[in-house]
This record gives sequence, C-alpha cells and structure tokens, in this order.
Amino acid sequence: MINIAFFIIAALTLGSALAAATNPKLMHAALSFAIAFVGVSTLFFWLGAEFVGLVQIFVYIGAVAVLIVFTILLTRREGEQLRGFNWSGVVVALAVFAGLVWSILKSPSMSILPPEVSPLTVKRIGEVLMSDYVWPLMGVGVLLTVALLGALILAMEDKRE
Amino acid sequence: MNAANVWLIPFAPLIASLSILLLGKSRRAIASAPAIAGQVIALTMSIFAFARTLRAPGYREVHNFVWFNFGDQSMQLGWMIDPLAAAMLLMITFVGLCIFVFSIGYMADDKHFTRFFAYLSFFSAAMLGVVIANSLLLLFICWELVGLASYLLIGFWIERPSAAAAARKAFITTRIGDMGFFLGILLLYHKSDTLLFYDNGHGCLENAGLLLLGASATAIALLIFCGAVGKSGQFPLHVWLPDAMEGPTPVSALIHAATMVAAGVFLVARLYPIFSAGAINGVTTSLTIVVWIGVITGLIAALIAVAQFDIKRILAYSTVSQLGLMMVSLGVGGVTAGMLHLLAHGFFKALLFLGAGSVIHGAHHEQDIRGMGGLRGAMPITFATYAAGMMALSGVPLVFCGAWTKEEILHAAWRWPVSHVPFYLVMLGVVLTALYMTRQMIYVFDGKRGPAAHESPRVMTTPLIVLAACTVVLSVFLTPAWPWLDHYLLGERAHVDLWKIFDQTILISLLLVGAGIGLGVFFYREALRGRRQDPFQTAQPALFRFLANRMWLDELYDYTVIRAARMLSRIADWLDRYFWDGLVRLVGLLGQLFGIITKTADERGINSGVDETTVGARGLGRVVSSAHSGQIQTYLGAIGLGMLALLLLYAWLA
Amino acid sequence: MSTGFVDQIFVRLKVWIMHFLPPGHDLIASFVSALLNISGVLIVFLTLFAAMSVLERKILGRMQNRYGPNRVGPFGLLQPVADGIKMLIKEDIVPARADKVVHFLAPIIIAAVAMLTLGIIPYGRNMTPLSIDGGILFFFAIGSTTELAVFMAGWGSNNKFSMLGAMRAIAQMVSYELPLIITTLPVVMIVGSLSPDQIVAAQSKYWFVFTPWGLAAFLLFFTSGLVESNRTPFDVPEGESEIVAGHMTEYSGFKYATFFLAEYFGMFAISGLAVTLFLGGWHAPLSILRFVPSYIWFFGKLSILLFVFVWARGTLPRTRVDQVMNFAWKFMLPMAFTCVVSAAVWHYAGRGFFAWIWSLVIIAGVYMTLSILLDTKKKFAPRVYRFAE
Amino acid sequence: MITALILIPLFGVVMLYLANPRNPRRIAFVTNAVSAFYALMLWQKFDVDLAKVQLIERHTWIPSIGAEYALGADGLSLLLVFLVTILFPFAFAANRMNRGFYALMLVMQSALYGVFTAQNFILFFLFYEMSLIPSFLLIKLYGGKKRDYAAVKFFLYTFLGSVAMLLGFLGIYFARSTFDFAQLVDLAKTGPLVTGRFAWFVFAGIFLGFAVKVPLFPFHTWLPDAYETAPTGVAMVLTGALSKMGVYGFIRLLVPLFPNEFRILQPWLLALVVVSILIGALVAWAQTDLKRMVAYLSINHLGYCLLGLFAIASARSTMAKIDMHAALSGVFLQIFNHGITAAALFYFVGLLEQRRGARGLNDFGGLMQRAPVLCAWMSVAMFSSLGLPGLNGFIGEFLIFKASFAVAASFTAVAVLGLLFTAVTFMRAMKSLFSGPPNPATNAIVDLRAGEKFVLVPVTLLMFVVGLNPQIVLKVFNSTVVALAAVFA
Amino acid sequence: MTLSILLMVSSALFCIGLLAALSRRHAIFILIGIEMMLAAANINFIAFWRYNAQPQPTGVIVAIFAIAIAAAEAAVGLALIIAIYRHYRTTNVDQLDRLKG
Repeated sequence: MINIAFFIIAALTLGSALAAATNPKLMHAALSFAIAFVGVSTLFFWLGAEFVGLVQIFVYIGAVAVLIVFTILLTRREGEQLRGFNWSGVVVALAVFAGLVWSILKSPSMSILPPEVSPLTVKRIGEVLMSDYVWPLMGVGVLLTVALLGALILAMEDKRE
Repeated sequence: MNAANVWLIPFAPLIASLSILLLGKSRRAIASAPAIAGQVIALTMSIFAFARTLRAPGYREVHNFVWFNFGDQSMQLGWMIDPLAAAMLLMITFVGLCIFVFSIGYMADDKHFTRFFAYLSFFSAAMLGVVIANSLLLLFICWELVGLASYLLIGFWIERPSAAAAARKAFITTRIGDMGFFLGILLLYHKSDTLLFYDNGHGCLENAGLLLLGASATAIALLIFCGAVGKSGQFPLHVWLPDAMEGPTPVSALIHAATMVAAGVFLVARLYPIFSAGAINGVTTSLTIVVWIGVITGLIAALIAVAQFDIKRILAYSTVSQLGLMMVSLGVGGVTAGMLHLLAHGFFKALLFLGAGSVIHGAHHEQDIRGMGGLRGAMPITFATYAAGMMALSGVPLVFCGAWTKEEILHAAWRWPVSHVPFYLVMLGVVLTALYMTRQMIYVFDGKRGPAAHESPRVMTTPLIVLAACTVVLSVFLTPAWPWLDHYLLGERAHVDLWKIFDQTILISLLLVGAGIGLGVFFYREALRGRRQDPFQTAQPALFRFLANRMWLDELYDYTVIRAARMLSRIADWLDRYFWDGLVRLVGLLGQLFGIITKTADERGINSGVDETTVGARGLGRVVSSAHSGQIQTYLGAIGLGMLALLLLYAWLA
Repeated sequence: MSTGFVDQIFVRLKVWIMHFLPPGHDLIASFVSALLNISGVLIVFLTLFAAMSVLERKILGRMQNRYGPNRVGPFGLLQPVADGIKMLIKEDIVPARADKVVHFLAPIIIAAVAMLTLGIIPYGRNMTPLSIDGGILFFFAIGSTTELAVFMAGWGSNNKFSMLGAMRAIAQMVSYELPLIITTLPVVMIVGSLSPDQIVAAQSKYWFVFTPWGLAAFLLFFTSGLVESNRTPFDVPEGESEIVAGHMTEYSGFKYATFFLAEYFGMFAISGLAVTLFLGGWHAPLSILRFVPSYIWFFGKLSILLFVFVWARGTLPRTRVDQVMNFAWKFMLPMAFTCVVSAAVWHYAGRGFFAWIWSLVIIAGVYMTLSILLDTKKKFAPRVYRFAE
Repeated sequence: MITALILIPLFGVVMLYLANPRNPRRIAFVTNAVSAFYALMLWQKFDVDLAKVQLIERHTWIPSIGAEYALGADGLSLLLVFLVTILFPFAFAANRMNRGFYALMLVMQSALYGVFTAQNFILFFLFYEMSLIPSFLLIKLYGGKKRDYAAVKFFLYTFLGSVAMLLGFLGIYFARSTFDFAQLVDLAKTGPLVTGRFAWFVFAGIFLGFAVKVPLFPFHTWLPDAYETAPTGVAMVLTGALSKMGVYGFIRLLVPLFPNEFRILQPWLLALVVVSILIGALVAWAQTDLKRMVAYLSINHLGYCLLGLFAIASARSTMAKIDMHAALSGVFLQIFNHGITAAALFYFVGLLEQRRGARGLNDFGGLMQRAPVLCAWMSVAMFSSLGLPGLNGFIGEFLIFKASFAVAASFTAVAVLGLLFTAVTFMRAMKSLFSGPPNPATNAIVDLRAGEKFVLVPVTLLMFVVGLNPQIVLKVFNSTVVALAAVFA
Repeated sequence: MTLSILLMVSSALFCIGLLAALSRRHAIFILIGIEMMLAAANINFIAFWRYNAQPQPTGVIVAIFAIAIAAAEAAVGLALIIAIYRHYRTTNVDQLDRLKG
C-alpha cells in the first residue's frame, strides 16, 4: 500500500517533471513544473519530513511558480515562438542518468530499509535551527534580503525613459 | 547660640548676599535692606555667642562633623566658639554693620548699588566663616572666599582698568601666600592626620596633635605664615594692599579694618600653639621670623606713608604698618596684645577709612590731600570723628583704645629675650605713625579753605559717630587697671587695680606720641601756609621720591619675579609650539621618508614585476577565452560532462 | 462542564461510528476517520455557505435600507437553494481561444485549496479534523497555492480583463500574505508551537487579543484576511466597474459557483484561523460560561467575524489599487514586524503589567511614527488628475 | 542593561537617518534624555556599598582569542557614565549643526559608554578605537581653521598610541593568555605579568597609549591644535570625556598591572607629571587664543589626576591608607570635576566666539558691562577651574595633593605652583575680557539667552553642589576606592 | 523500499532537470531545470536523513536551507531574465552571448 503510494507519487513527479522539461507550451510547462513540485513535497511527506514538504509547497508553489508564471507573462512577446530543442542535451542527460544509476546500483550500502525513528516535530527543527544552525540561518536571512533587494533593483524599470 | 548653631552667623549675610543677587538690578531701592538685615542678625547672634563665652574663663565649645568620606576615611570640619572667635565676631559684625550703613550713603548714586551690597555681604560672611572655623580646611576655604570677595570688591568699578589690575594683583599676590599656606595644610595633615583645631584632645592644636608634629612644626608654621603674609599684607607681599584702594572707600574700610587683613593676624593667633610648639623661653624659629617680618613691614610701611599724598593710600600704609606691629606682638609672645590691637584697630581704622570716605564724598571724589584743606569748617562731624580716629591710631593715651594696646605691644617687645632691636624699631614706628597722621590731618582739615565741600548725609555720619564713641568706650576694657578684654582672651578673670594705669610705659608712650604729633605740627603746619610743596619733599627730594614710589618695590617685583615668570611662560609656549611639536613633526617626517622609500621600491620593483605577470596572464586569457562561447547551455553541458567524468573516476577508484 | 456530553457529542458520534469497523485494519480505519472528518467539515461549511450567502444579502439589504431576498421560502431562507439550482442548470461557456485544461482546472484547485485549509482548524475541544504538528504552516502553504489557481483562471480564460484581474489579485494576495503570516508569528513565538491545538490550549487563561501585541496583530491579521479573501474594501481584483469580474469574467454556471464557494470557504478559513490564533479558539470567554459547548463558542466567534466581513462590505468603499499596495508595504508590514518585536518584549519583560505597558509603548510608538511618516506631505495636496497612458 | 545604554545612542543615529528631521538636534536631545534615564536606572540598580564590579553582562564572543563580551560597572565606571551622560547634552547645546555632526557625536557617546564599562581588553580596545574615528571626523569635517592638519595630527598621534597599547596588550596576552581585566589584576598581584626586558616594552607600549590620550607631557602636542580647531561641542567632549579614557586606562590597567615598572620609574614619571602641570599652566598663560588657553589648562588639570595616580603607583606598598584613599578619591573627583568645568569653559568660549566672531583675549574688553550675567557665570566656571574652595575644583585637587605630598613632597610643592599659574592665567583672562572700558567691537554682544541659561543652570549648580557637598559624588565610588586601594596595596 | 530506489528517483529528476537546462532555448527553462536539480538534491538529503537514524536532523535542515537559497536564486534569476528581456528583447539563450571571450 505504502509502496504503491510511493510509486504513484514518483511516477506523477517524474512524469510532470518530464512534461515541464519538454512541453513546448511555456505556461503548461510551468504548471507541470508546479505539479512536479507538489509531487516532490508529497515525497517529503512520505519520507516523514512534513515540515520540509510544507516549506516546499509554500516556497515553490506559492512563490517560485507564481514568479515563473509572471516572468513568462512579462516576456511573452516571443515566448511562444521559442520552441527550439537541443538534442545534444538529451544525450548528456541520459549519459549522466546512466552513470548515476550505475553507481547507485554499484553501491551495496544503498540497499537498506528505513529505520524506525520518532517523528520530527517542528519544535525540534526550530530548536536546532536556533541553536546549532543559527549562523547559517542568519546567513540565509541576509542572503534572502539581499536577493530580494537585488531582484527588485534588477526588475525595476528604468525611470529615465 | 551654641557651637552647633554658630554657622548661622556667617550664613545670615550669605543668605542676604544671595537674595540681593536674586533680586536683581531692578530692586535698587531695597537692595541694601537684606544686607543690613543680615548684618544685624549676625551681630545679634554674635552677641549671644559672646555672652556664652562669658560663662567661664577660657570657655571653648566645639562642634565637629563629617563633611565627606573618601574611601573609608572621612574629612571632618567643625566650628567653635571661644573668646578669640567671639571677640572677632563681635568686632567684625559691628564694624561691618557700621560700614554697611555708611555705604548706603556713600554708594547712593552708583550704578551697581545692588551688586555692591551683595559683594559686601558675601565678604562679611566669608570673614565670619574664617573666624568660627574649627578646621584648618574650613578656615582655608573661607580664607579663599575672602580673597575672592576682596577681588570682586577691589575690582568693583570694573570699567576702570586700574581697578581691574588692582583686583588681579590682590588676588594673585595673596594667592602666592596661599600656596605656602596650602602646602602648610598638606604638611600638617600629613603629619597629624587631622585638620581640626580642637577635637577632644585629638586636634592638631591640642597636646597630642602637637606632639605628632614634632620638628616639622616650624616648617608648618612658616608655610602657614606665608598665607598670613599674603593676606595681612606683610613684607614682601604687602604690595597689593595700597593698590587695593582702587575699590570704593567702604570696601577699603572693610578690607583694611575689619576683615581681610585681620584674617592673617587672626590665623597666626589661632595657630599660635603650632608657632610656639617646642618653644624655649617663648622663642621659636618661626616666631622669630614672624617678629622680623613684622618689624620690617611696620617700619617700611610707616616710612612710605610719610611720603604719600593719596588720603586712602596713607591710611593703607598705616594699616600695613599696624599689621606689622601686631605681627611683632604675636611673635614676641604678646598674643593677646596683638589681638587686642587687632580689635581696637578694627574700630578706629574703620572709623578713619569711613572718615576718609566722608571726606572724599564731601570733596567730590577728590583723593589727593594736596587738593583738600580747611575742611574742618565744612565738615565738623567728620573732622571730630576723624580726629578721634587719628588719636586712637597714633596712640594718644588714656581715652583712646589704640593707646593701651600699643602700650601692651611695647611691653611685650621689651620682654622679648632675643633682641631689643624690634622694641626700638617699634618705638620709631609709633613716632612715625603719629607724624604721618598729623600730617594728614593738617593737610586735610587745616589751612585755607579748599574747594567747596559739604558735610555728608546723616546716614554716613552716624556710623562715624558710633565708631568714634566705640574707640573711646573700648578703652575702658583695655586699661592696665582693669584689663578685662586682655584677660578675657587669655581665659582669666580680670581684677581692678587702678594704680597700674600709672605705669612707666605710659610716660614713654606719651612721650613718643607727643614727639610724633609735635614734629608733625612743627613740620607741616608752618610749611603749609604756603602750600603746594611738601616740606619733606623740599628738604630731601631724593629720599622723598624713594618713599613716594614705595621704595621701588613694585617696580622691583615687576622687573624680576613677574618678568621672569612671564618669560618662562613665553619660553614654555615657544617650546611647545616649535620644539616639542617640531620633534613630533620630525618623527612624522621620518615616517614620510620611509613611506617614500617604500613607495619607490614598490613602484620600481614589485609593481613592474606584477605588471609583467599580468601581461602574460592576459595573453593566456586571450587564448583560453576563445573556448568561452557565452552560451550558458554549453557551459551547463560541460558541467554535466564533468560530473559524468567525476562519476566515472569515482567508479574507477571504488 | 468541560468534558461534558454535549461538548463531546460529535467526537463520541465519530467514535461510535468507528467501532463498527473490523479491528486490525488501521489503514481502513484512518481512511474512514478522514472521510468522516471531511464529510463533517463539508456538511457544516456548505450549510454555513448557504446560510451566509443569504444572510449576507439580507444584512447588506438592511444596511442599505431595503429588505434583501425575502421571496423564496420563509424569510427568503430558501434563496440559496434557488441560486444553486440556477447555477447548476446554467450553460457552461468556455471561450474558444481559452486554454481548456487550465480553464477547467482553476476553479477545482481553488475550491480544493479552500477546503483543505479548513482542515486544520480546531472547531471544538478534540475537534480538529487534521491535527498535524505544523498546522499553521500547512494552512499558509496550502493557502499560497490559491494564487497559482487564480492565475490559472486569469490566464486560461485568455481575456484581458481576466488577466488583469488575476494580476491584481495575485499582487495583492502576495503582498498581504507577508503581514498575514508575520502577524501569526507573535502567537507562534509566545506559544512555541505551530500546532493550532496547542495555540488554542495556550489561550485557556486569556485570549491573545487582550494583549497589546495581540490586539494589534489581530487587527492586522483581520485586515490582511479581508484582502486575502478579496472582500470589500479590497475587492479590487473583481471590481465590476473596472474589470468586469476579474479572473472570473469568463466563468459561468457551476464553475462560477465553485469560485463563489471558494471565496466563502476562504473567508471561513481565515476567520476560523483568526479565532484560533487570537480569540481563544473554542474557549469560553469566562470560566462560568464553560458549560456552553466549545464548538458553539467557536462558531459564535466565527459568526461575529463573518458579520464584520459583511459589515465592512456594507460600509466601506473600494480602495484604489496603488493604495492597497502602498498600505501593505508601508504600513501593514512594519506594523506586523512591530507586533513580533512587541510580543518578544512582552515575553521577556515577564508578561506582567509592565510587560503590557512596554509592549503597548512599542506598538504605539511605531504606530505614531508610521502615521507621521506616511502622512506628512500628502495630507492636503491639491487634486491631481492622472491620465491613462 | 549596560548594553542598552551603549545601544541607545546608536539607535539615536539610526533615528537621525531614518527620520530625516528638520531639527536633528532635537532627536539628539531626545536620545540623550533616554540615555540619562537609563543611566539613572543603572544607578538605581547599582549598589554603591558593594565594592565589586556590578551589573555584569558576559557572553562569549571570540573564544579563540579570549575575547569576551564583558560589560560591568563599578563606582568609577558609573561616575564616568554619568559624566558622559551629562556632557553630551551640554555639548549638543553648544552648537547647532547638521545631522552628520549629531550622528558622529552619538557614535562617540556610545563608544565612551563602552570604554568605561568594558571588562575585557579587546572590547575596551574596540570601543576605544570606535571613539577615535568619530572624533577624527568631527574635527576634520566640522573644525575651524587648520582642521585638516589638526585632525590628521590628532588621529596619527592617538592611533599610534593605541597601536602601541594594543601591541603591549598582545604581549601580555601571549604571556598570560587572558584579556579579562579582573583576571589580569589578580595575576598581577601574584607576580609580574611579563618578565625581563620584554616587560619594559609592554609597559612602554601601554603607557604611551594612555599617556597620549590624557595627554601627558611630552605627548600632548596634538591637543592644543585639536581643541583649538574642533567645534565647541566636540572640544567639550574631547576634554570632558575623551581625555578621561586615558586616566581611566591608567587606573584600570596600567597602575594595577605594572607595580615594578612604576616603582623604578617613580622620579621620572613624577617629574613628567609636574612638568606637564607646569607647562600646561605656563603655556596657557602665554596664549592669546581663549580656546587654546583652556586647552592647555586641560593638560594642567589632567596632570593633577596623573600626579595622584603616579604617587600611588610608585609608592603603593609604603603608602598610608588614608593617603591611598585620598589619592584615589581625589583622582576620581578630579576626573568628574574637570569634565564638568572644562566643558563649561569651552562652552563659554564657544558662546563668546559665536557672539563676537573671534576668540582672542584682546578681541574683547569691558564685557561685564555688555553682558554681566554671562560674565558672572563664566567667572564661576573659571573660579571652579582655578580651584577656588567652595566650588567643585578644590576638593579633588586637595585630596590629590594631600596624597602626593605624603609620597613626594618636593614634587608636590612644585606642582602647587601650577595652581598659582592657573590663577594667574584666569586673572589675566578675566581682566582682558570682562573689565576695562568696553571694546567698541563688542557692542553687539548680547547677554545670556534664556535657552543658554537653561543649559547652564544645572552645570553651574553642579559646580556649587559638588563644591559644597562632595559627598554626593564621592559616595558613588567610595567602596570602589576601598576595593581599588586593596588591589594597589 | 530501499534507499537506492529513492536515489534513482532523485537522479531521474535530476537528469530531467539537466535535460531542461541543456536543451531548451528559453531562459526560463534553464531556471526550471536548475530548480528541479535542486529539488532532486533535496530528495537526497531527506532520504539520507530518513535512512540514517541520526538524532540530529541535519538533512532536514540542509534541505530547508537549500529551499531558501533556491528561492532566492529563482527570484534573482527571474529578475535577471526580465532585465535581460527588457534590454535585448529576447529570452533565447542562444542569442545571449555577449559574455563571449
């Protein structure tokens, strides 16, 4: 049952990801992208990392997907015509995939089953974030602020014209 | 009025002073009222304090308290009532009151009427503080405040540069002495660990404290005496006192009669146990020095007084001379005599100054005695009271207080075991005193009628009359027949012995005074018929000029001490500006030099090397850059292939 | 009293139903339990939606001095039924050049999202349908998906008005999501948990709205909630006079009804969260009143908030687009941050009387500063005419 | 608590830039009011009867080099905190400047709070340097003539001094691996911190750092230029608070840590101090520029502080308890008094300069008739500065002299001359400023305005109150004096 | 359900991302591809955390950070794309070769 759920999720995720990568319609690709990420977050739920899953939805669906969609809108003038596809990429991607799968299969230590762990509470994450990872957290905070300002400035229209 | 409350006495004038200042300029009409009120309250309380000292001979009451703590140590202050203090309190408040009243008339049309009374009250308060202090520190504090007050009052007519200069001179000169005083306090404190005079046997004037001082007592006494020298205008720091006449006349009266100059003598009297510590036969090194300073001062001042023409200046030098006399008395062991003379002097010198003020006021602010003359008719009350003062000063026996005290001093000087020279010199001083006072009287009141003058208003003459009466009444307590005041100060009971009046010294003093007055009349009365030229001046022009110019002492100081200090400061300034700063700049220059060298080495050596390297690197970059197409996806593909390569490497290694 | 029979009646009902299930099948049990929860929530809120749609119109009517619907059924109470029938049988029009899939998916996603968010709210004691540890986060994470759905609606319709409306909606929703989330932060900070159950439990002594920061945060939260659910005075995205009906322009029939339903569910969800966060959830205001069942309290509070929604709609005029945005960034956001600071101060000053004062001072200070800063020169400026470019 | 005190001025800076007010001084004043409130709260929490360092805040900061964020206050720190708190509003009242000025001043205030409460050398040094930069900028940007020269000189001088100090402390750190004040003092009691010739380098480095700041002859040449050119408010703070950093450093660090060196150097150091005192007074006498005159008198007055300290430092074991206590109390009191009085003098000079446009001694004359109230109040400050009993200057000097006299009578006797020359200097100044016929150029001079009176009343009152009842200041640090005396003995 | 299957899913997602980044002309797809690759990495983090019973939730924390950073990256990247579009009127990465050395 659980495994079936996993395969369904994985198939949904990979399928929509593939759709996102190959769908010639930009907007559909973006929406597929969103679905793929919902899949990823479900995978996180499935793995017991509820918080990460929620954050994933929050960030990717609530923010990144909207941003992408906006960007598509703002650059729509030629967006629909740009349907070129570079087949050499497929070769590289497949080669990498093959390499990865080969190395995963080659490592026997990977074929293990998950141990029983007590569920990870949000409070625990918060405590760890605020104690052991407080400096990285601050760094990320600064990074986000800087990115916000940077993005604003980059995207702002030139008032001179 | 017990000792714990005695602080109220200086406090009353202080409050008066503050309230006047707060009243401001606009309340001119009532500005004098708080001052007078303060003084009256202080006088009343002084009388109560005095009455308390009458309870027992040598009555002394002390109130000590902690002023502040430093670390776990404490600094104590205190005040006291004893006969010395009580008598001084009475004298200061009473004379002060007279002067205040007089000032109302004298300063009536001055612009800064209110400020004047504020200063006067402040002055009075500070002086009263000196008197009641039971701690050398408190005494010093009040002492400095007295100095400040005198500075303010001497420089009262601020717009006159001469007044400002005189004020400055007074402040600095007395401060020179005070530096010695200050060091004396430090030494005393260091040795005895207390600055209280009396403290249940632990005070520095009590036996236990004096024992701690030991051999350093002489040094302490001499250092403290420096302060007295400054404040009481002793040689060589007397130069400020005559200049201080730049202030309004009541100020002169207050400074020269009741307060400031008295402080020095009072200080010596108060600290007499230290001066006489370890005395053999009543003689110590410090006291000997006091005597000689006093003698020199007395004589020099008396001599200079003979050659002065300014009415106030003559009185000023007479003050200096009388103070010298008191110092002699203290030095030779006649403490009470000195103090008595101080008290008596307070009354009659105030009287004389106020009289002079009255004269100046009447003669439209003429101060040169050559410009006066024949004022006897125009100003009868002034004349009469002035004459009483003059006789008290000269020491005309029997009814004038000055005579008895002077006689006591002569007595004491005679008994001094070290030398009789002071005795003779003091006698000379007495003669000279009588001489110059006679000269002054004749110049001012005798002779032909000078410019139009008028008698002063009632508010000015009343204090004169009161003071004149006092000089006479006071003599009752001073006669050898019933030396009540003398014994009061000594802490004994006085007995009446009428025969003592006819001592042999009274003859001597009669003789001396007679000689002085006679000579004066002889010299000046006749000569003055013709006017315009002082007979002494015609007879001995060189000597007269020497004396008239105050023995060139001011100039001497000016050319030596002051010039030297000034030069020193200029040199220091020059050094600071150019030498030390130059050194610093030199160091800076060295740094700069080093910088230049480094810079050159940097530019010529390292920089060019780097340049070559970069040129090479640029060439290499050109070669490499051709591989960069600017296509993101090419780069990404390269990354992917690189990753694949890494994977393969990993697999190969594993 | 607190665990009274009436209070727990629904819980007991569920337990009773569950005991019919064969034992040992955990998966089935949880599935049924979830189904029961969902159906409970849906029944209650669909009813509430129906009641609300008619009541809103009636209340609005009273506010505008008219009767409102009073023809269908007693007092017009059957009006929603009539509306529903009308909607169901209406023709479903899809524009020819629309992106069919997207156009179709948008209302479904919106409604699904709105219903999901209702799941985490504790409706009474032991009555939380979806009791997960990060409930608040769940609410916002799921809620943020609405924006995408709105965009899909706007874009899929292939209509300028729809697109503009969607853009406006997304812009203001994104902007107000910040204050909305940040104003929950103080509560989360003070309680130390993201779980709605624990937040409600923490308010057993006093509700957070009775602290200065809580009051301020509540007001901000509620305002943001108004915006998030696109209600007057912030209904710019669907302002009829400007852009027809915003992203819903090209929808009709049941799809339109779904949008309508989603809007109301969103409103319920936001209000429910506000009740949970600030108004003590299902707690009684006074301990004497505890005999009244907890869910009654919850729905009582909820209805008051809903009334305020309606009241605001009846009272306030619509704001201009730039005003809405300026308000969000220049006022709401700083104030929201201030609430966080203020709550921290309140906590570290000991939560006592002085903490109260300090907290109040901070909020008042920032409020004053902001009002001065934002209000300096524009106060009495002459009217400026702007022309479309 | 103390951190808050340090942060408030910085917050004021932020407000200055955020609010962009038309009248930046108002915000500066408000900040000061808050600071004052906090300082009072500090006082309230502070137990004056406890001798130890109180209100400690201690957090790890950079553990690898032993740098802690450690703040605390004893009586001395508290006194200096108060001094800073009093001085800054007073200094703000002196000038009306633009926003940057107040921002820099507030930064300096924050740094000063930090310097006086830091309990760890690294933190101390950080704040020490933090005060240097604003003062440099203040002189450089807002100064009068020659400001570039003076600013650079000031900066180089003090910077080199502090570099030397840092090197010295690094020397100690390498020997003893701690930067904590309390630990260092404890270590120093058991034996010399650093031994051999190295000790002399360490001592010289730290000594140089603080001696420049005070300043001690011959490291003082930056001072007249800096004070002369700095705007009034800055000069007030420079003399009132910044110079105290040097004295504070001597008390806190140098004297407790280097007993040996001080004993060996006793005559030389005392000679330097006495020269410093005399040079200060003498050169002041020769000045015609009022500001320069007050600047030199600052050298003189701070010389007294060092006289007391060096007396302790060089004779700590043989000194009587009363002398030790007197010296420390005197130095502390003098720190406070000089802060108040010198600042007041600069303020008056500033007023005169504002009114007349010049500040030469000969540019005035007869001012007493034009502006009697101004003259009267300025005289109070001058008399306070020359050590008139009854005003605040006297008691500190008395206590210092009392102690140093016990240790080195001859040096003290010479140093007392400094008092005399100070008096001469002020007498000269008063004569040429206040008395005589009024200078026609001063006709337009107005008397004190109400606002200025409002500023001056508390300061003048303070002079009187401290002069008459020094206990109110002394009680703040009496127990600290006892504790420090125990450390030194 | 072994770890290797999870890892294969994540590597598949990664390679799909790589494919998107390498093959599409539109700049936005590169970004989408990168996001996918990041998500794949996150799956790995979570998976390794889940399959290693360590008490410290390091994998989760790193994943959270990675998401935050990815969000920042996306924001900046999209802003860049808008800016580039405004400047060159194109989002075709083939035409954006000004950086060519």
